[in-house]
Amino acid sequence: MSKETHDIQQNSGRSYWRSLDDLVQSSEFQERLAREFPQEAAELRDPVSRRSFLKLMGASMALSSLAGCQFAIKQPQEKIVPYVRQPEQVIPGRALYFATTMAVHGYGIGLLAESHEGRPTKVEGNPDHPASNGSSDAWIQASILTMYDPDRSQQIIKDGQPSTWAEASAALATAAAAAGSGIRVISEPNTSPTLAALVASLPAGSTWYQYDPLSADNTSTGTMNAVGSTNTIYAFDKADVVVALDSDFTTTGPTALRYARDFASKRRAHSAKPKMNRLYMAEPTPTSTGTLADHRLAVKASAVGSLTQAIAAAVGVAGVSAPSLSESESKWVASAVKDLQAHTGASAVIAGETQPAEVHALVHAINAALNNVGSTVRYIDPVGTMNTGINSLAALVSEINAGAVSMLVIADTNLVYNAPANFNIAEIIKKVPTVVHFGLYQDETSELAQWHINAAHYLESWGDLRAFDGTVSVQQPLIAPLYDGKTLIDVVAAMAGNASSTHDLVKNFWQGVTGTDGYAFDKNWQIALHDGIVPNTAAAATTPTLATSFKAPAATTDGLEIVFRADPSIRDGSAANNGWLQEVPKPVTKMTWDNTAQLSPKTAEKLGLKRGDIVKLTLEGRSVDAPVFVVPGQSDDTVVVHLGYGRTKAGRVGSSVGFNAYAIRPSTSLWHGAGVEITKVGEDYKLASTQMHTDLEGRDYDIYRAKTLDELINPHEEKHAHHEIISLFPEWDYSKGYQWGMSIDLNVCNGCNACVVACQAENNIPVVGKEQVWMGREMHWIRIDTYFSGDAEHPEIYQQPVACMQCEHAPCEIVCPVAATVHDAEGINNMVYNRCVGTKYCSNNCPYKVRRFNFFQYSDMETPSLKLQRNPDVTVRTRGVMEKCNYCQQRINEARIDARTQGREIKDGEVVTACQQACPTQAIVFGNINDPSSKVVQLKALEKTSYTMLDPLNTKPRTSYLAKLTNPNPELGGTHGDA
Amino acid sequence: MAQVFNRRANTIARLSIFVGVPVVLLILISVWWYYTRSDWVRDVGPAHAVVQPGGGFSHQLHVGGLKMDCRYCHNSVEVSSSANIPSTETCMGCHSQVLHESPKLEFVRNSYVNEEPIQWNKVHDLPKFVYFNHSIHVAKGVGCSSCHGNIASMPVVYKTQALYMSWCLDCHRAPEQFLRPQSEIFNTTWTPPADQIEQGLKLKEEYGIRDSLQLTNCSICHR
Amino acid sequence: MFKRKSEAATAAPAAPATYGIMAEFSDTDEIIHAAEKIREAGYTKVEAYTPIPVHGLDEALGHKPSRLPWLVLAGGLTGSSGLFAFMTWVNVVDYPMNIGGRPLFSWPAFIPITFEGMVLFSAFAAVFGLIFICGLPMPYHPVFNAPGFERASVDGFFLCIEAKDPQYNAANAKSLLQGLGAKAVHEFSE
Amino acid sequence: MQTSQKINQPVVEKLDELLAPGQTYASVSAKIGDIVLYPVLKTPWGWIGGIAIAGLLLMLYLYSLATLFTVGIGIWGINVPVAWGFDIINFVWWIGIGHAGTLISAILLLFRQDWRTSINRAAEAMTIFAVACAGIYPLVHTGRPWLDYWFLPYPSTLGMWPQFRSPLEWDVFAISTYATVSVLFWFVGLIPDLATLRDRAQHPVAKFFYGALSLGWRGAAKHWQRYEVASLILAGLSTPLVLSVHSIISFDFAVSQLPGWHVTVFPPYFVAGAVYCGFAMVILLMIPIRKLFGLEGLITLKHFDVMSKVMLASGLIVTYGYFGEIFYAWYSASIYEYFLIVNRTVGPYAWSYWALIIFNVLIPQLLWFKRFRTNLPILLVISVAINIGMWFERWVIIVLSLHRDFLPSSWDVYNPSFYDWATFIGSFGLFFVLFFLFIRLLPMITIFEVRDLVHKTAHKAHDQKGH
Repeated sequence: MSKETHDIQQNSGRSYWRSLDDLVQSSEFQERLAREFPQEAAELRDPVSRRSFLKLMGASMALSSLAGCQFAIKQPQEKIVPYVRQPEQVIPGRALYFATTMAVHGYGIGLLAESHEGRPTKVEGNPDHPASNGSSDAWIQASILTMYDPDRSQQIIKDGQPSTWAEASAALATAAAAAGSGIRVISEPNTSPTLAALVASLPAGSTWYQYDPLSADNTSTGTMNAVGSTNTIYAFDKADVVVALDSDFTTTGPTALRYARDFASKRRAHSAKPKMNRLYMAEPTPTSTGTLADHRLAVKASAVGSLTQAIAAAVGVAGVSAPSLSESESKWVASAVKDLQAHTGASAVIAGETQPAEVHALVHAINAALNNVGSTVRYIDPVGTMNTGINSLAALVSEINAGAVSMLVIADTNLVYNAPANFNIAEIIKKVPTVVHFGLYQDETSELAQWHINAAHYLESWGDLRAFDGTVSVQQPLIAPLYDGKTLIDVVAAMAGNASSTHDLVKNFWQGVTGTDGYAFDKNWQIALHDGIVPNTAAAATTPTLATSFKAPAATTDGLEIVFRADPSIRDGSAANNGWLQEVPKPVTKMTWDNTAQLSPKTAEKLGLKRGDIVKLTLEGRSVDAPVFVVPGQSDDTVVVHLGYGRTKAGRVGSSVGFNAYAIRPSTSLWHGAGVEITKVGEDYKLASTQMHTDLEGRDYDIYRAKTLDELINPHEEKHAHHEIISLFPEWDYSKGYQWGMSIDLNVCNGCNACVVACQAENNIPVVGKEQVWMGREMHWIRIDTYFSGDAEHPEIYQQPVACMQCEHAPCEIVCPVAATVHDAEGINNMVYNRCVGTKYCSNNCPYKVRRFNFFQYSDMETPSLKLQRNPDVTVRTRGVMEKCNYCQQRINEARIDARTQGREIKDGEVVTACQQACPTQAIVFGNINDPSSKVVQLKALEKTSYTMLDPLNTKPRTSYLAKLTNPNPELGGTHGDA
Repeated sequence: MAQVFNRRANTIARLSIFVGVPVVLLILISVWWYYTRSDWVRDVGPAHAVVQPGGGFSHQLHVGGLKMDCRYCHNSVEVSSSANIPSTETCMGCHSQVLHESPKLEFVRNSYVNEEPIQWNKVHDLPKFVYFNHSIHVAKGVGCSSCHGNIASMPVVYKTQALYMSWCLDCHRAPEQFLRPQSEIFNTTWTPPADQIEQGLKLKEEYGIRDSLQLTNCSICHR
Repeated sequence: MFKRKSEAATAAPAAPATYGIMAEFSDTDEIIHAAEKIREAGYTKVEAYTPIPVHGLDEALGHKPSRLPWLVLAGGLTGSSGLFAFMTWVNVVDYPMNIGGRPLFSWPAFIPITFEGMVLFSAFAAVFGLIFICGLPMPYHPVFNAPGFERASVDGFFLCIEAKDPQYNAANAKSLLQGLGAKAVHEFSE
Repeated sequence: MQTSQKINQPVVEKLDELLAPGQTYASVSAKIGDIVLYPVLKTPWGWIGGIAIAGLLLMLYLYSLATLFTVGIGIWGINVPVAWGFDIINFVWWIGIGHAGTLISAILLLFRQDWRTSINRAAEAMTIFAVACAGIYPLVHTGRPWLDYWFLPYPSTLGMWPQFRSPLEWDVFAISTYATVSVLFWFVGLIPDLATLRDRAQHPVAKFFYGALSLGWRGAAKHWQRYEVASLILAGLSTPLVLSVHSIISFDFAVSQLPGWHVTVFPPYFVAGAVYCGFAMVILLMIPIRKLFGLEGLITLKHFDVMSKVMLASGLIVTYGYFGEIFYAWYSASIYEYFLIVNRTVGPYAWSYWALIIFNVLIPQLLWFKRFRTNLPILLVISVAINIGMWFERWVIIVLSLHRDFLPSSWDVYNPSFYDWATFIGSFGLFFVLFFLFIRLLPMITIFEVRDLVHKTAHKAHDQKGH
């Protein structure tokens, strides 16, 4: 038996990881991982069938021995496997943090990765990086799981046979030499300067295409037409009035984290004289940003053009005539314009990448007219390639058809799956003599390639990327590639006959750029690695000149309109095999494990459809079957479908989940188009939505408090007179020591799910699968509750993060018969897994229903690579125990122990919970409520807005909320769009 | 009428009820008691010494004989939860000179050359849901020998404590019984002074150790 | 009383000595009446065996009331006070914990278990006390030798004058019993 | 002499007698004793068929429990928020059924109700078996049943104790005490009858078996006197015990703070409900047994009449409870309490609430009329209805309160799975296997008390006739 196999069997838990360094480099271990392969797709998602009857028997025995050696006669002898040579920074038992960079649509997001004895377990935003400001989102948080995904491609394949990098690189070089000018590389967008330089070194005539099914082509084209080749950057922290035209700017695109942070900074009304920005939003279907809007107008996607045109005309953009609008639309436009003009220089108009180029062009003109340019809108030299969408793919296709392509390298982009349906791309690719596929997975596209080269995950790679503002940051690996994966830089270098390592290539490139070397360079290099950014690399500002004439956007289409959108969780589908993203409930719909055909209540009624019906969607002769989901607040005559599902070769988790919307997505209407036919073909589709009921049932005051800014400034008398609730028992003394508490600002929460997945990564929360979610057994410790208030056509949409409230009068504790959940001296409601017998009584008695129960052995105790991801500071729960949020107890303990060994107090902000750390809008604040100077105390002191949930129950929660505030335009009245 | 039973039946009946039942219960209880508390089941004591790879490594020689400081090998004991098991490199630090040809050290040299880590046998093995932190204990006056015994006297290391939760609680409830001055932490032969409780209370004050209501919280050791 | 029986049971004598004389009556009134008369006649070692509890019979035979209730009371007090004290010790002394912000000594929560303890221990005292006081189990007993005694558990009402009685005399006893209307009278041995 | 003759000749026939005329000490002893004593080969087919079916159900029970242990609690339909489902519903239901037995044997003994005599033995047996079925549920409903012993206060090396503030911990003590005391009480009652069997048995094995169990009882006057004291004391203990047990079970809900659980009237209302369905179950068992073993002479219409009256009374208390809940909902002015009633009456599970009203409130009103109380087929139907109704009561309390509590976001539904049903139906297997064994091996009617009844009846008749 190999040492590694031996380790994996002999050692579990923390002692096992010590052997990691050796494990990951050993070929035997990789074979072991490779052997993890074929299994029934459904099985991984269904823990019941995942293990056989007998194995389960074994599992329960094993677990019982975990639970204090109940069954085992004696403890088994365990091994300790220390390093052979211990890296000097590594201290076993202590985490290290390294700066690195992740690509989002090709742009760099600076991250800090947490590493335990050489294995990364979690990523956080890098506070010094302009694109992240220390925040992250669900996509970034989940990327760690992708790295450990056992279904990742684990070897180089030539014509279906395993091969080696030596052979591959040689073959690449010769093929490239042979192909000469016929070389074409198509990759997902990529801003790596090193890569660009390498591609340039390929034989003359060879071209590098970039394709992203979610590309912001419209934006760049529109910008090009209006102001020339430049990138636009908004400064929402300077904007008092924001008009978003179908733009979900706080959650989509490489700028989302930054924009969310800036936007939120203008929305906090904590001061004595509270001020707030005002957001006008026009969009076809509710998005995260839409839920923050003060005036949300649900319009067909094709109607946004006219709205833009109307605004443009109103603010006096030359040569633009006002189109005819519906009454509600013109009302919305009128007041928006008035507001904008009242805040010239302090307002911003932004259009979504899904809107046609004309709209973007007009938006530039509008911002200019409102002279926001220079204040809230900045222009910089272009970063990355302008053309990364349908046009570049079309160009490649025509080249192939013309027979100009003799060698095609398809890198990180799954063309066969995500190219427009009318391209029939598979056939086209087959025309190319030599096709090389490079990617993390063997996917739909890799089947067409002679060569498949398994990619290294970004946490395994050297590289460099530029942020949205041009800032360069270096990508440094946290771990040697688990499966000997390569980087795109390696591949291109090999084609250029350059055999040096990625690290050298990147380093040499920058030596060339800086023109320094030796100590001078190494010093800066080390600093860049440590800080995660290369100083002074931001793109220079430009002052472009505005075009003089503008094309009017296409008019609103009639009839049913289909709208294609990136899935809020798995986006373009490249991460379809990521269980965390599959299971995180999508904002607003709370759907998991599926995409749906979304209809507004009125339209659904008109079409005689209801939630769970199965419909056939037909567009341009192509059709797919989709389950119906009715979404309040969506525009009528609109059917919204999300891309990214219906993968056929994603892996055990992601294959055959949902339907493939790409299959009906034509290049002519990439984001929305008319002429879709919808016919009912079935019903009662199992939709695993985590929230069945979205009406507050008149419990607003106890659960979700919302007021307008005006009500906050001059409050009319409170209709709920707050009476003090007394307790028959004397109160426990919490006046001494650390007393932890949390405040969640509902006013800036857009329900983006960053906290949910961050918590999952931090606390080893298992994925349970669609069936279990459908049964109501999801495991997330923090969830985002969504409520709709007002009428179904134009509802207000509330997002409320809910985790354990750490009640001082915890109802769960008194009912536990074995004292498995009790209070500690710092006011945290401990959940002691190893004491829990599993009566579930605590959950029944929890008014917030934040407790989660392991109905089966949900945590995968078998797959080695998944065990590598686990946080060693948090117990991996076994079958039959209750679990819940504990304010990241492990982080508190670490901070306390450090502080006490150093003989000091914990500083405010020293303990940051995972959800708080991830939150892009900093809605979550955590700290010691006994420290009057702490931020959380100041927030809890805002008695006008601060409240605790269900306080009539006198549970005395430690988590409090800041009421949702809206800043409606008095002209429009009401508190929500169109009212 | 004929008797159903003979005279002896009375005695048998009474014995079985008034003697038999209690005796059986007593036996069952004492079996359980032995099972959960015996040194055998918890591998405590010299009889259960855990032999290490190569068979030869002796703490008695290294600590007792050579007077090496614990921290030379267990070098993260003051800064981390884990005291650290030395890497092969650490061994070779001396043994590249000392006994560098001894056959007994073959396995160490092999490990060093072949990059094959040595698999030591765990002696003190806490369940995975217990998060013991060496640094805080060492910093707050709990010496090595309080839990690990007099390592310096052990050719082959064995457990001197069964590591029951209740045993941990004994100290977390009244640390003063075990606290020692910082100078004595790594002294493997330290024995409590006559006035330990008095001294201990002083040290408890000095170290700023929290009261038992805090130290016995579940979250101190379990997460 | 118990002691004597156990001797009778354990130490088996060489030759079967006479145990006593057994008379059968047909109903409760007769046997009560007979019992009174025999007591008047000065017999002390007399016992009745009946298929149903006969009220007034034990007074007639001069049996003293039982001490069982005191035993039960003792049991009940032990159970309740013991458990209450134990719960208090666990929560206040041995491992004080903050359970839902309730005080350590939240006595109202201890009442149900205290009560159940009281009932359990009383019941044990009652049942095992009964068995003990009655000198059971005693599967062998000389009276089973008496002819027709199997009806003692069906419809026979038996009265037995034991040979240990100082003024025991088979002939007198027999005539006396027959005079009292016994259906059948037999002397029987141990 | 006189009286004895009077006894042996038939006494005057009276309506609704507790005993058919012409019974003597010997006849009743023979009648009841022979059911147990006659040869194995003469066992009635009804009995064999019955225990065979019950045995099959028991197999189903064991199968579903085995799956539960190996695969996990997830095989049931429970979820969050409805973390208790069939497990606790059936636990409370079975416990409730048990209560009638103790009530009949203890409370009616204290009240000196003669009519208890011919039914109390079977009712007590039913109690014990029902408590067994009930007691298994809380043990297997935990996520890690192999650690259930942590409920017990024993000195462990962990230094941990149970948490005595938890109603579940109270349950542990209440149910174990209840089971123990019921068994002791039952055994004490059996001793004189075992002696009767010992003396009537022909087969040596039977003689030995019953002889050993009867501890050598010989009906000595002194023993009888102690015996009656002990029975009175045990009755005195069992009476508050039986009340406390269901009160404590109601605390599982009343002590929590869920709307629909946090109700102060629960203790009395649970006890009444328990008696209600307990008596229904007794009737359910007695009607066929009486037929099967020809016990019409000992279990007369009078018995059913009286039991029906008790059912009617307890049924009215339960009904009062239902209206009480509606009243509090209105009077509390709490939106949560108010919503609870709305949800019960028109919510997704309204059908179960109305089923409860029909089975538990409407149908039993027939019992006002003597002609229904004494018409066994109809009485049988009513009893079944009441048992179903009381099952629905627990369903309504547990599922309807849990599935929609405070936060609308966590509202969900509960669908019992195959294993929920298998475990429930299987538990009947356990119950009836035990019950069939009981009626074959032990006297299902208290022989000595019936003898006593014969004696009393005779004397009553005598007094009425004579002088």
